[in-house]
Amino acid sequence: MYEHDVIVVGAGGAGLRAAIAAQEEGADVAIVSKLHPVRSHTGAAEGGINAALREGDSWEDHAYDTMKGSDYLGDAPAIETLCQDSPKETIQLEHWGMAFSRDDDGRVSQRPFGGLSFPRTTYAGAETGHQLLHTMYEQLVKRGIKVYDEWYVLNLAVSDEEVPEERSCHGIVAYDIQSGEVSGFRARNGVILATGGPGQVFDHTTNAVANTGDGVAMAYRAGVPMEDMEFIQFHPTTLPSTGVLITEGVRGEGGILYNENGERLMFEYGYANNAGELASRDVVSRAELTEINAGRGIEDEYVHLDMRHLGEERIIDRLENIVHLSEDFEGVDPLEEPMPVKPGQHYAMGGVETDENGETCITGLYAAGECACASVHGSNRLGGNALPELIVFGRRAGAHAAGKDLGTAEITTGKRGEWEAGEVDTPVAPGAVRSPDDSAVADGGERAADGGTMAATGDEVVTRAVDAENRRIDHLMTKEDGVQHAEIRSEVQKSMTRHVNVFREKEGLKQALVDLREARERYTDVYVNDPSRTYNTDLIQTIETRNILDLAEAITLGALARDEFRGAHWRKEHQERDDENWLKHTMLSWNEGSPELWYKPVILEGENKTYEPKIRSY
Amino acid sequence: MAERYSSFERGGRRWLWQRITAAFLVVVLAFHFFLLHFVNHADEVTFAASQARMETLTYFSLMILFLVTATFHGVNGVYNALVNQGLEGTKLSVVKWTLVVASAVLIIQGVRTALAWSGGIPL
Amino acid sequence: MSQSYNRGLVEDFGRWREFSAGMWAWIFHKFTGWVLVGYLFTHIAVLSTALTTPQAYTDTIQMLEMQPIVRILEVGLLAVAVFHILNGLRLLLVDLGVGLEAQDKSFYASLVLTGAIVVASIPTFVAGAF
Amino acid sequence: MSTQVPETQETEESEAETETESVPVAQQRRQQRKADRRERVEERERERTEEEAASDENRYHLKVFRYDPEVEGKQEPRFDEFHVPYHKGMTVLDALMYARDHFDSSLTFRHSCRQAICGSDAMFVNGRQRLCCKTQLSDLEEPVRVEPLPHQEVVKDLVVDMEHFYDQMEAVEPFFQTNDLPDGELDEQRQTRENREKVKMSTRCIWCGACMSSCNIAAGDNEYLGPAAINKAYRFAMDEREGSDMKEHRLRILEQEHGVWRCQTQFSCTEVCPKDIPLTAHIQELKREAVKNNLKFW
Ligand SMILES: Cc1cc2nc3c(=O)[nH]c(=O)nc-3n(C[C@H](O)[C@H](O)[C@H](O)COP(=O)(O)OP(=O)(O)OC[C@H]3O[C@@H](n4cnc5c(N)ncnc54)[C@H](O)[C@@H]3O)c2cc1C
Ligand code: HEM
Ligand code: SF4
Ligand code: F3S
Ligand code: FES
Repeated sequence: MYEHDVIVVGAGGAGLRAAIAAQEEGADVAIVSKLHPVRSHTGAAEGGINAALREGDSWEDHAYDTMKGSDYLGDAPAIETLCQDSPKETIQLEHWGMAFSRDDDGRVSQRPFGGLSFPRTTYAGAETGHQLLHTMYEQLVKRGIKVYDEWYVLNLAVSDEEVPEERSCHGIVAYDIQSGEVSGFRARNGVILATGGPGQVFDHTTNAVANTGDGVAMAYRAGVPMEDMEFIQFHPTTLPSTGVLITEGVRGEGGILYNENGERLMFEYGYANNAGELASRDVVSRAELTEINAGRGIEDEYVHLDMRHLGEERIIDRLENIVHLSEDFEGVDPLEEPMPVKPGQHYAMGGVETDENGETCITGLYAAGECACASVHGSNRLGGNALPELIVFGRRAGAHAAGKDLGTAEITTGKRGEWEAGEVDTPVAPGAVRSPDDSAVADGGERAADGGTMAATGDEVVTRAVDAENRRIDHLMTKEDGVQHAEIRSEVQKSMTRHVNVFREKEGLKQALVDLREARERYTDVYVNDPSRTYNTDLIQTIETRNILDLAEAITLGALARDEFRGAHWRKEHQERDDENWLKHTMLSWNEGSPELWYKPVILEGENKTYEPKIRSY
Repeated sequence: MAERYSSFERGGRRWLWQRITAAFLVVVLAFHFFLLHFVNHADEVTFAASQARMETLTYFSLMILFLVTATFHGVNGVYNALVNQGLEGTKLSVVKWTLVVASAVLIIQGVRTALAWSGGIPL
Repeated sequence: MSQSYNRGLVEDFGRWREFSAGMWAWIFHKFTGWVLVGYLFTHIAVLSTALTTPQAYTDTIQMLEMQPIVRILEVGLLAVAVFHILNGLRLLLVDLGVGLEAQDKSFYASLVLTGAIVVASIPTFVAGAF
Repeated sequence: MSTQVPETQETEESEAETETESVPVAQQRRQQRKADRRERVEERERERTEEEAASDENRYHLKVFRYDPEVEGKQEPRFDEFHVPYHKGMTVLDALMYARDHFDSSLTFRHSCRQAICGSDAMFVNGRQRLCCKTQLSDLEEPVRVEPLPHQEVVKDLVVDMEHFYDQMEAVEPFFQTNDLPDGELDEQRQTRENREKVKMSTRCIWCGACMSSCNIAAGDNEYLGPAAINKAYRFAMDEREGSDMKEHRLRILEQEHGVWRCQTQFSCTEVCPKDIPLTAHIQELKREAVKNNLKFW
C-alpha cells in the first residue's frame, strides 16, 4: 500500500493545480493518473482563460456574465469565488512562465469571447490549454511532486456508514496499467478527484477517448450526489468528421457562420440579433441545428464557418493552430475556403457536487475541474470559464485538503441544507442490475453494506476496497465468454447522441433509458478477451464502460425530469424557462444501487447583491 | 537530475575546434590535392621534388600545421563518432588514450619526415 | 524493465530504405571521414620511408604510383575527400544556421558536385599509369 | 533503459521467469484457456475478414506489430493483418481503433485526444515516425505497416516504454525560473511580441517522442539529451523573462558531453515532428549561443 497526505486523482489542469497547492501547504502529495500528465485533455483547450485583469473590467462584471450565461442556475458563492480568484490565478500562471500571447506593451493579450461583456479571455494563441497544462506540469517537475502515471484509479476507499454525509474517504484503489498490479493508496488527509469530463458518453465529441467520467461515477457510487448532469454543452463549431473543436476564438476574432444559401444565419433568422455569432454556445448550437433541420445545412449535415476575411496575417498570429486542425482533420484550408462545422458534445456542466472549497459531502473527498460541480456554470458554461475553474477550484481543493483554512463554505453539500424529493416517471427501473449470481461483481457496484458497524480504520477501509477491486478484476479476467465492452459502449454512445443531444423530447429520453437498461443488463455479461496483465487496455476500457453507463443514465434521468428549457437543456415539450418551479439543482444519489432524485435550491445571493433572473438574450 | 550529466568540460571547445580545423582544412586540402595531382603529377614525385618544396619555411610550416589540424580533426571526429555510438566509461577512456597516443605517433612521425626532407627547420 | 524485446536488426538496418537526406549525409560524412583518417595514417607511413634513404622514398612512391590499382584508389580517395569537403561546407553552413530549409538540397548538390569533380579529374589522376 | 543493448538472453530469462515463477497456476490455466479460445476466434475472424476483404475492395490493409511478453503466441513478435473498411477522412488511429473494436480487443496502443495534442500515439507507420491520429490513411501506401516507435523498449504491441524519454525531458530543468518577479500578485512580467514569437514554436512540443525515436544519435547514445529535451531547454533559454543569469545556467546544462554537441544535424527530428518545430535549427542556435557564451570567458 502506498501512503500520502493528499492524493490527487487525475493530472489535467485541475489535478496539477490541486497538487501544487497541497504541496505549498506542506502536504506530502501524490498524483495518480491513468495518463501521463501532459496527455490530459486540458491540453486540447484552445480559446483562453477568463479573468478580469484590465482597467474597465471587474470581477463583478465577470460574475454577472457568468450568472447570466448559466441561465441563473449557477450558485453565486461559487461564481463569485471563480471571478475573484481568477485574475490572481491567471497571473500566477504567467509568473510560472506560461507563454501567453502578448500585446504591444508586453502585457498578456485578451480577446472577446461568447457571452462576455468585456474582452477578458486571456489566451496563448489557439493553444491555451496546451500551454497551461505544460506550464503546470513543469511546476510539478520543479517541485518534485510524485506522479503515479498510467495508474488507473478503480475506486475510492470510503467507509460505509448508512448516510453518505457521515462517510469518510481514506484513499483509493488503483491499477498499474503497465504491470497489472492492484494497489491501495492511503490518503491521510484527503482525496481530490480531478478526472475531467464525460465526453465518451456521446459519439460525436470534442473530448478525448480517456474522458470517461470515471471520477464522477466513483464518487456517485460512494454516495456523493451528482449535480445537474442533464446540462451538457454542445459546442457549435466542431469538425463534422472527427469532432475536433474549432475554437470560439475564431468567432471572437470575427469569424462568420453561413448556411447553405450563404446567409449569415445568426442574423438572417434572428437567433441572436445583437451578439450574432458570439451568442452563448447553446444558442449558436441550436441555431445551426435548426438550420440543418430546415434543410439549409450543407450536405444536410453542417454549416460553414468563414474566417478568410480576417486576413492571413491575423489568422496566423492568433489562430494558427486552427489552420492546422482544419487541414489535418478535415482536409480544408481555412485560408482558402470556409470550414465545415456542426455542434458536438463538449463539456459537462454537472458533476460531483462540491462546495466552493471543492469539498464533497463525504469527509476527505474533494473534486475539482470538469468532473466537479460547485455550480459555476449552472445550465450553460461560457467559453473560457473552464480553465479558470480548474486553477481556482483546483487550488482551493488542494489547499483545503492539505489543511488550510479557507473559511466555511456557503454552499452546503449532500442533504445537509434545504432539499426536496424529486420524482421522475421512467419506463424501466434505472440503477444497478440486481442479479442473483456474481455478475454484480463485474458491475463494480457492490459495497460491503455493513452500515459502518465495522467502524474500520482507514487502512482497513482501503484494504477492503482493494479486495473488492481484485475480485472484480479477477471476475472480468477469468470469464471466458460474453459480450465485449466495445459493443456496449458504442450502443450507449449512439443512443445518447440520438436521443439526449441538443434537442431533447420526452419519448426519445425514455427510449434512451430503455436502451441504457438493456446495455446495463448486457454489461453483466461482459468479459475481457485479452488475458494479459501487461498494459491491458481491454480491461481498462471495460471498466470505463461501466462508468459511462452510470453517467449516461444520470444525464438522461436529469433531462427527463427537468421539464423546462434552460441553458443547454432544451425540451421540445417545454419551450420556456420556468423559474417558478425550476430554480433548483437536479441531484441524483446512488442510494445503494437505485438512483434517487432530489433537488436543492439555487443560491442567487452573492456577496453584495442578489442576482435577479432575467431573460437571457444575446 | 541535471547533475547527472554535468561531468564534462564546458564549452564545446572540441566542437568549435572541429569546425575551425575543418574551415582551415578545406583550403589546405584543396591546395594539397591541387599541388600534388594537377600542378605536379603523381607519378613524377621524387624525394628531390619534395625536398625542394619543404625547404621553404612557408610551405614547411603549412604542412606541419596541415598535419596537426588534420590529425586533430580526424581523431576528434573518430572520438565523437564513438561517443555518439554510446561508448562510455572505461572503454571510452581506453579508446581515448589510444587515439591520443596514435595521434602523437602520427604527428611525430610526420614531423620527422618533414625534417628529413628539409634537413632541419628551414629558417 | 524486464519485459523488453530487442527489435535489433528490424529497426536498425531494416530502416535504411527509409533514411532521409540528412541521415544519408551523416552516414556518408562519417564514412568519408573515417576513410580520410585511415588514409592520413597510411599516407604518413608511406612518406616516412623518406626517413631511411631518399632513394627508398622515391622508389616506393614510384612503385606505388605505377600501379593502376593505386591510381584507381586515388580517384576513390579524391571522391571521398571532395564529398567530405563539400558536405563539410554544408555542415559548416548548417552550424551557422544558414540555409537550414535547403539542407536536403545542399546534400544532393554535394553529391552531384562530387561526381562532376571526380569525373573531370580522372584523366589527370590516371595519367601515366595506363 | 537502453534500447541498444538489451541482450536477448536476458529477455528470454525474464520471460521464463514470468512464465514459471511469478504467475500463479490458476492464472496460467486461465491464460491457456483464453489463448485457445482466442485462437479459435481469431481463426474465424481472420477467415471472415479475408472473405470480406475479397468481397469489398474499399478496405485498407494494415500490418500491425504484435508482441506481449506474457501471452503465448505473442512472445515471438509478429505482424497481424487487418482489413479495415475505409471511410473518407479516416486516419491510421481510426483504423487501429476499428481493428481493436471489431477484430481483436487485445490490440494495444496509446491514444487519447484524437487531435494531435496529447502526443500519445506516435508510432512507426510505413517506415516513419508519425502521429497516428494526424495521419490520413489515404496518404499512405498499402499495406500500412504500423510498428511501435523504434529505439524504445516495447511494452506490448504498439506501446513503448517512455520513461527514458521523460527522464531526458526532465533533465534540462524544464521549468521557468527567474530572479525578479514583479512584486504584486496581479502584476505580470512583460514580454515583447517578438520574444514570444521566438519561443512560440518551441512551446508547441507535445512530448510524443517521435523526434527522439528518429534520431540515430539518440539511438546510439542513451545519455544524449535528444532533440525534444534540447528544444525544451531552448524554450526557456530564449525566453527573455528569465534573465541572463538563468540563460547562462541553462547553457551550462546543454553544454555537457551528452548535450547539444552530440547532435550531428541529421534533421530527421525536424522532419518527423508533428508540431513542425524546427528542432535542428533550435539545437544549432543553442550550440552557437553556447560557444558565444564561452568565448566571453576566454
Ligand atoms: C477541445 C476543447 C477545447 C476547450 N477549450 C476551452 C477554452 O478555450 N477555455 C476554457 O476555459 N475551457 C475549454 N475547454 C474545457 C476545459 O479544457 C476542460 O473542461 C478542462 O480542461 C478539464 O480539465 P480537468 O483537469 O478537469 O480534466 P482533464 O484535463 O480531462 O484531466 C483528467 C485527468 O484525469 C485522469 N483520469 C481520468 N480518469 C482517471 C482514472 N480512472 N484514474 C486515474 N486518472 C484518471 C486523466 O488521466 C487526466 O489526467 C475545452 C475543452 C475541450 C475538449
Ligand atoms: C584531412 C582531411 C580530413 C579528415 C581526415 C577528416 C576526418 C573527419 C572525421 C573522421 C570526422 C568525423 C566523422 C564522424 O564520424 O562523424 C570528420 C568530421 C567532420 N569533418 Fe572532416 N576530415 C577532413 C577534412 C575535412 C575538411 C576539409 C572539412 C571541411 C570542410 C571537414 C569537415 C568536417 C566536419 C564539419 C565534421 C564534423 C561533422 C560533425 O561532427 O557534425 N573535414 N572529419
Ligand atoms: S519535439 Fe516534436 S517530435 Fe519531438 S516530442 Fe516534441 S512534438 Fe514530438
Ligand atoms: S535527428 Fe538527431 S542528430 Fe540532431 S538534428 Fe535531430 S537531433
Ligand atoms: S491521440 Fe492524442 S496525439 Fe494522437
